[in-house]
Amino acid sequence: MNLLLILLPVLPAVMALGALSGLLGPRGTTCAVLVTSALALVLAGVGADGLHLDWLLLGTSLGLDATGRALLAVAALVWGAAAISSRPLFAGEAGPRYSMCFLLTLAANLGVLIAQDVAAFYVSFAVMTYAAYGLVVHDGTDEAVRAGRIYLVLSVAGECLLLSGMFLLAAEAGNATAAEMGAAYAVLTHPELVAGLLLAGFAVKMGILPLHVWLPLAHPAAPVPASAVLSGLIVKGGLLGWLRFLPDGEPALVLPGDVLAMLGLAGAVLAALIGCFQHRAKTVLAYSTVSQMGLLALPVGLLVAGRGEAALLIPVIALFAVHHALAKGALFLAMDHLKGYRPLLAAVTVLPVLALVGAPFTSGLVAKGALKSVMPDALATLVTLSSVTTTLLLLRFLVLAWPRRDSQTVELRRVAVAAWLLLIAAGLVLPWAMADAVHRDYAFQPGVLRDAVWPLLAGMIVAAVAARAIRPWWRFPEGDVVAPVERLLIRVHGALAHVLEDVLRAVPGPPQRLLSRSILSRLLGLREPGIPWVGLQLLALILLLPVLYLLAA
Amino acid sequence: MSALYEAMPLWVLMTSLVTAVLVFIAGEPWQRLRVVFNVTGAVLKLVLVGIMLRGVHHGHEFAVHLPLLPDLAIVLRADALTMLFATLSAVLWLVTTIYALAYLEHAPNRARFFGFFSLCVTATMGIATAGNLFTFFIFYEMLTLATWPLVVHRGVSRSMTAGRAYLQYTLAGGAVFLLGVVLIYALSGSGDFVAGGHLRHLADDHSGMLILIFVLLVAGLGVKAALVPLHGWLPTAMVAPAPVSALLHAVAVVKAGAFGIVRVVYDVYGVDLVQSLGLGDMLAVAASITIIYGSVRAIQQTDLKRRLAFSTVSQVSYITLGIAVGSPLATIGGLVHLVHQGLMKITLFFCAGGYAETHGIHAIRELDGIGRRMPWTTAMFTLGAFGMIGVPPLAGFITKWHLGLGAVSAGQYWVILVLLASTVLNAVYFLPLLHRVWFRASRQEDNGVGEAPPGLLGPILFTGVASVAAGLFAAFAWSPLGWVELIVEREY
Amino acid sequence: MSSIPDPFGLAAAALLAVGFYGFVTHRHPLRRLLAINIFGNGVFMTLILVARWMPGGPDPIPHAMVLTGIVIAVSATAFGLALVRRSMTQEDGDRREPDDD
Amino acid sequence: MTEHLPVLAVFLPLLGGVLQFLLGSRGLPVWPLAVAALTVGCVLLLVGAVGSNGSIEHAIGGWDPPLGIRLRADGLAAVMLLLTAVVGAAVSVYALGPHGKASPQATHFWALWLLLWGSLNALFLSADLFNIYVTLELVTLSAIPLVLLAGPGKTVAAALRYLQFALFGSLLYLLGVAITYGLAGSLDLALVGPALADGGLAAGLAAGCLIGGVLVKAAIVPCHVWLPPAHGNAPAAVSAVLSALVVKAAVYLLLRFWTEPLAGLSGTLVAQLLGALGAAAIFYGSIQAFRQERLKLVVAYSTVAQLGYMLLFFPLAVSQAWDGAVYHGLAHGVAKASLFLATGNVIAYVGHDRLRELRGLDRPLALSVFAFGLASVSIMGLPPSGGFVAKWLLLSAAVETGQWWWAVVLIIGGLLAAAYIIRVLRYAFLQAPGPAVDVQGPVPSAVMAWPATLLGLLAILMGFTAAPTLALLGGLPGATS
Repeated sequence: MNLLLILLPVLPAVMALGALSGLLGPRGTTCAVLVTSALALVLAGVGADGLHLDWLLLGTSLGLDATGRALLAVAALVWGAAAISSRPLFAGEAGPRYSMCFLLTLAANLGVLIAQDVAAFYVSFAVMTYAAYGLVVHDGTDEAVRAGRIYLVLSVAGECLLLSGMFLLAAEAGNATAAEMGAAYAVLTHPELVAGLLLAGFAVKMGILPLHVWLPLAHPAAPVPASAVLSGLIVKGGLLGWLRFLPDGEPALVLPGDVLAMLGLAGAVLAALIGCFQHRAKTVLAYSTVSQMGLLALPVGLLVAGRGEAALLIPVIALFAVHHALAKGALFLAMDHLKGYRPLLAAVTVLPVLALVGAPFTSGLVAKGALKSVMPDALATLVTLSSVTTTLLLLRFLVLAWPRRDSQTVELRRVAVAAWLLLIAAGLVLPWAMADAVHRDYAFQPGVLRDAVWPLLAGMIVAAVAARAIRPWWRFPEGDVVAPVERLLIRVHGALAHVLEDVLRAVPGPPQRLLSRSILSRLLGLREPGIPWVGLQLLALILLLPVLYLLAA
Repeated sequence: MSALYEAMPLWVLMTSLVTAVLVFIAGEPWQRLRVVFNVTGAVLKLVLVGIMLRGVHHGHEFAVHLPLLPDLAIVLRADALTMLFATLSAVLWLVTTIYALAYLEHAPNRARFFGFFSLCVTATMGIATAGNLFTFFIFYEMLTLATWPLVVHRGVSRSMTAGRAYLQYTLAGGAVFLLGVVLIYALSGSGDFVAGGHLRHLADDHSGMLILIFVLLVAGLGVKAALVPLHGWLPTAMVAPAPVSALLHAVAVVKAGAFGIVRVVYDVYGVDLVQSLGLGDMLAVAASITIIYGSVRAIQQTDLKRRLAFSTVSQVSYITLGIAVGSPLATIGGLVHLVHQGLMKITLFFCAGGYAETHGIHAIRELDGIGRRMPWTTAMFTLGAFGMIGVPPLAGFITKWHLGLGAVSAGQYWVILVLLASTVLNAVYFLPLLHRVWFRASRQEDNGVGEAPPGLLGPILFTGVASVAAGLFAAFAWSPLGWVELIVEREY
Repeated sequence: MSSIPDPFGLAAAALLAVGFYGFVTHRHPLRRLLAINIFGNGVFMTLILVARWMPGGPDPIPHAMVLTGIVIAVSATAFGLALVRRSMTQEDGDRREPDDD
Repeated sequence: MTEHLPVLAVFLPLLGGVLQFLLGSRGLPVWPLAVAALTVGCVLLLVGAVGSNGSIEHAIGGWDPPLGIRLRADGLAAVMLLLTAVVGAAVSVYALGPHGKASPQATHFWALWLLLWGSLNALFLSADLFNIYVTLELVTLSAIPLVLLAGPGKTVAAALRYLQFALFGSLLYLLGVAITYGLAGSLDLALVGPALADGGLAAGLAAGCLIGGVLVKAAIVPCHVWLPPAHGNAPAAVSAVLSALVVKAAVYLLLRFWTEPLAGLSGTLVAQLLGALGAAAIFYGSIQAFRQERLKLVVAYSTVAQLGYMLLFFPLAVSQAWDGAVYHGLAHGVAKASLFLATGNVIAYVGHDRLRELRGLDRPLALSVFAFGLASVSIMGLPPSGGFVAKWLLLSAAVETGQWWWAVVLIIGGLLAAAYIIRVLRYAFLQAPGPAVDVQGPVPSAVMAWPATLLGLLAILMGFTAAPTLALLGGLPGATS
């Protein structure tokens, strides 16, 4: 059974090669993903002991902790649904390429879930990052290419942060596994530096506040199924990184933890507000992801800062992640089905929306409730308040995504719809099933129910008022601060490139010939001496010799 | 039998030397026969190297002495470090031979090409097995001479210019190196490679002289190792046919320089002495400048092979950097890059050759959308490029990982910045290229030509997969990393 | 040896000087050949001088050497003269018509 | 038997040559080849004897010096004889190509060549100053007619200039001999030393004349002006012999005098001056070689440069320098002969040697270009080759004696050599349909191609045979170790 763990990343990775060569057609690719998903589901259900492979990489540890198991189940569902939706894309002209990137991203994503040591995790994480690029730019539009570029720039920056953090970590603690992290940090000279680097590095993937700018560009640019996995699962890679490679309650890490918590909270609110002023449904969803990840960063920050017990916090974090992955995956996949005028399907779409808002009886209720239960009251109130902005944001989404009567009807693929519905159903059920009894009970306490309802209503009222007050609706650029920063960087790069070119011109590269022509030609101008000259020299020489002999004597 | 066994390094040299001679004798008309000689020689060498590898693994050290002058001998020796380089050369020789056979299928002057090609490998093997500085120098210069005909093989004026630049640099470097070697022999009476060095007793009285000699030696070797500012020949030499570039950049010339620096630092001076004379820092700074400079220049290039060439300038200095930092982990990183860079760069050059040969593509902008027509070649190219960036689980990552850890454990945190800068710069010049090959629409009309012919594709796949395997199975005892750990264990 | 300059020695020195000067300054091969001969005579005179100076009366060995030297000089000069003639006819030939010898 | 070997080594070829004159074109080419083979055999036996027993001396006809002629074969003489035999054998085989058919010209070639060989052997075996004078003249007088064999025209002026300088040099040398005799009352190399050591100004003058005369003969800068036209215009086989052996014989004398008759004089300053002349020769010759437009002139100027290396012995003056200088002489002899023979093949094939028009030669003349390449390695002093071993020894000596400037000269000299050699070789690789042709000759036969190749290979092999050769040489005379 344990050996099956390794199949999780290996199977899709090998299939990726088949996809590239065209041996594995669209059907084959879909099947490959589904088989992998089934395997993942089985493993998530049964669980697996740790597996240590000495010969792989730098000595690899694989394993499934509780968080990993939960997310593995979710990943299986979302990837499966996305694969079914992707079927037309697998078949397109660029199908082999898309299939390869899809399968590789899957492999790496599963790898992230099961990797327990620094090196193996980083491997999966990096492959996931680069393979996902292929999903982001798949459409090949200018917009997608720009989004991809910004994604890459931030990813590479993130890699650098991670790499330096991991150097510092592994140099003193070796290629430690997640279980040994506590002990590992105890021996570090600069634990706060390592923690800061790792937090920041993974924060790029999570879209935590100042590093989120790539996300509202990249997620919408990708094809719909790819957006679903990007927003639903790939971002969770950062979360797992945090959980695995940062210790809980290390005294030196109070500051980084607090900073993370505050950034998370700020992101949760700000991203939602900015998202309200977007004009594309997928962008709104992307901002929602930024916002929700901010909410998720909050408990992680508390965990790192030692302001909560790990035993309490970690299940809650996992629960929230599961809830968000399913809901967000379903919402992105909905974009395919809302293209024509289909009110029924649109109505179904409201279900995950409600879940994200945390409406009563949804998965959001138990997830958010659990979140609040482990926090200080002040923070819990703030989280409740953030539900207002979330409501606003998702209302904006519904407004943008709601099908219009005049829209062209696109033929539905029944199997894709079925998969989507299955995903929504799972989103409704699974978090409840995974939650502890404590959290389930907590969700039904009157106070909690009240706290779930009033932000919803408040949001609706605010939205109604704002819709009348603000006309025309403001437009906020996608990726908010990225545009000016990008312009600035382009200008700086232009200037730097000039300077660089000037410098390189001033310091000419190494010469192609070591002897310069002028010296050569001067030397080559030598004429053979004439006889009188030779004779004179000879005479001088013969007379000089006795003199030299005498001098030396 | 045991004398024969003991003389293994000599036989390993002979396999390619004899091949060279036979190829020259067979000449242009005997195509088939030549191919048979070539492949047989390469396979035979591989087998012999395999046998040696086993012996060295069990702790045996092969040594052959050929006295030349009363106090001077040609010594061929095989220790663990030797085998690292020798195995790389032997494997890549076979692969490159197969590639070259396909690449030059209709080209003129093939006998000349393969003859010098084999000579080149002989010299490389000599460098690997050299047991003292004198022997090393002999093969070092022989390599220069054997490679020149390959660089100018095309015979057009561009390759002639490249050949001139190559010779001017390498011969001048060789001369400086020779001066250093002579000074070493004069100072200590011996230039033997002894683990841990043998000059320590001179450190008190002759430290100035030792520094001077070190500078001379490293300057001489740095020409081939393409240390800035001695790298000028390398980018121009890429006009040579693809197999030559591959060999030049991955195995023979560039590596010979780097390997020489390793020998000088470890087996002539010894790490302690190098560090105590302050030479390690000097070398590390030189390597770092090279790493950054090479990458920056690579960004500016518009020709694929030229960009790869500058990438080599940058990457090879990882080896030097690892050696210069000096901690065991950094050493592992540097040494293992000897193999890793070889595998990755040869893949990249093979691919570049594949593009050029199949679709006539030389400039980077012509690469648009090539991934759809040549998916396998491009996949391997992608692997090579990611490996260069240091993306796990490819070979380059293993290198960078150990270099980084080594730098931290030596307390030289600035090296991490260099590594990161290099990562970013590598990403800057490789990632747009990868975007181009996979995601842009092709500019060329589809002429029905697709993937490279099998003779080219086979070697590409082999080296590409090898560079993945070297990273993925790094912890395996017989992996490059495993072997390098053995070396470092024995050296320290 | 006497402190008064030996006239024989002076003559030898003069011959050497004239010969050397001639060899260096003249361009015509015949003149140069003559100059070499003059220089040679200076050398032979020096040898005879040496023979005279040797303790125990004139030494026969230098005389033998001079004889040998003269034989060689004569044969070499003859060869040289032949060459000069050849080169001069060749120059004439060049001036008049292509040489087909 | 052994004690007669020196006599045989001298008189076999001498008599063979004279007989060839008498026979005319009869017996060609069997007779001269037989003589050559016998000579080689004799020399090999002699060298073997010297190697096992040390020096061999023999007074011809039992007449002792000063009136008799004494032959002496010591280590230095032995290696020079060996070089002569090796190059002589190769040249004799090669000459079967251009001079193999019976004709007056061939008669002259073989006769003169055997005379030259005999004279060279005599020169190396001579043990007194006057005999050396005679043999030196014999060498000159048999060498110059050989130059003329290339045919009328360009060679006459070259030969004339050669003759003038050679005569002048000999006379200068004879003047030195005269003064030496005046001081020492003897001409035996081994005996005149002490007298010269006490000789004051006169001894200095004697040394000046001896050295000056030999410098002219050895074509050391600035007295090199006769060499390039002569070596550059002679027939290939002759050029090979002239460059490899004849000028080498003069430098040999310089080494010989320095270590025997002049050993007692305090020569440190003179040594530096000679070294400076050597350096000047290296630089000047190399640069001139670089600017030549004719292949043969490149090779000829290369000789001017390479002879300079041997002069570096004088300032270094330690055992390693001695080994290095002599070994350089040997390596250069072999390599240069190979170069000239290969060049001869080129000229035989295309009818000219204008460098720029010699493109793409490597297809038709693969073996000759290969030989040229091999020999070049030695000329450039790159390993593995005899030239490299010599350079290594000289460099070691320079470093050992702390005279680093000579090390710099050696290093730069090697680079300059590479510059002019590569300039030639690159034409072989230039993409071209083939060389421009004046008179298309046949592709050189094996008889012409292989001697060049074998000599080239030998030049490389000499990189590995230094130990036995230097053992035969026997170290620096008078050195303690």
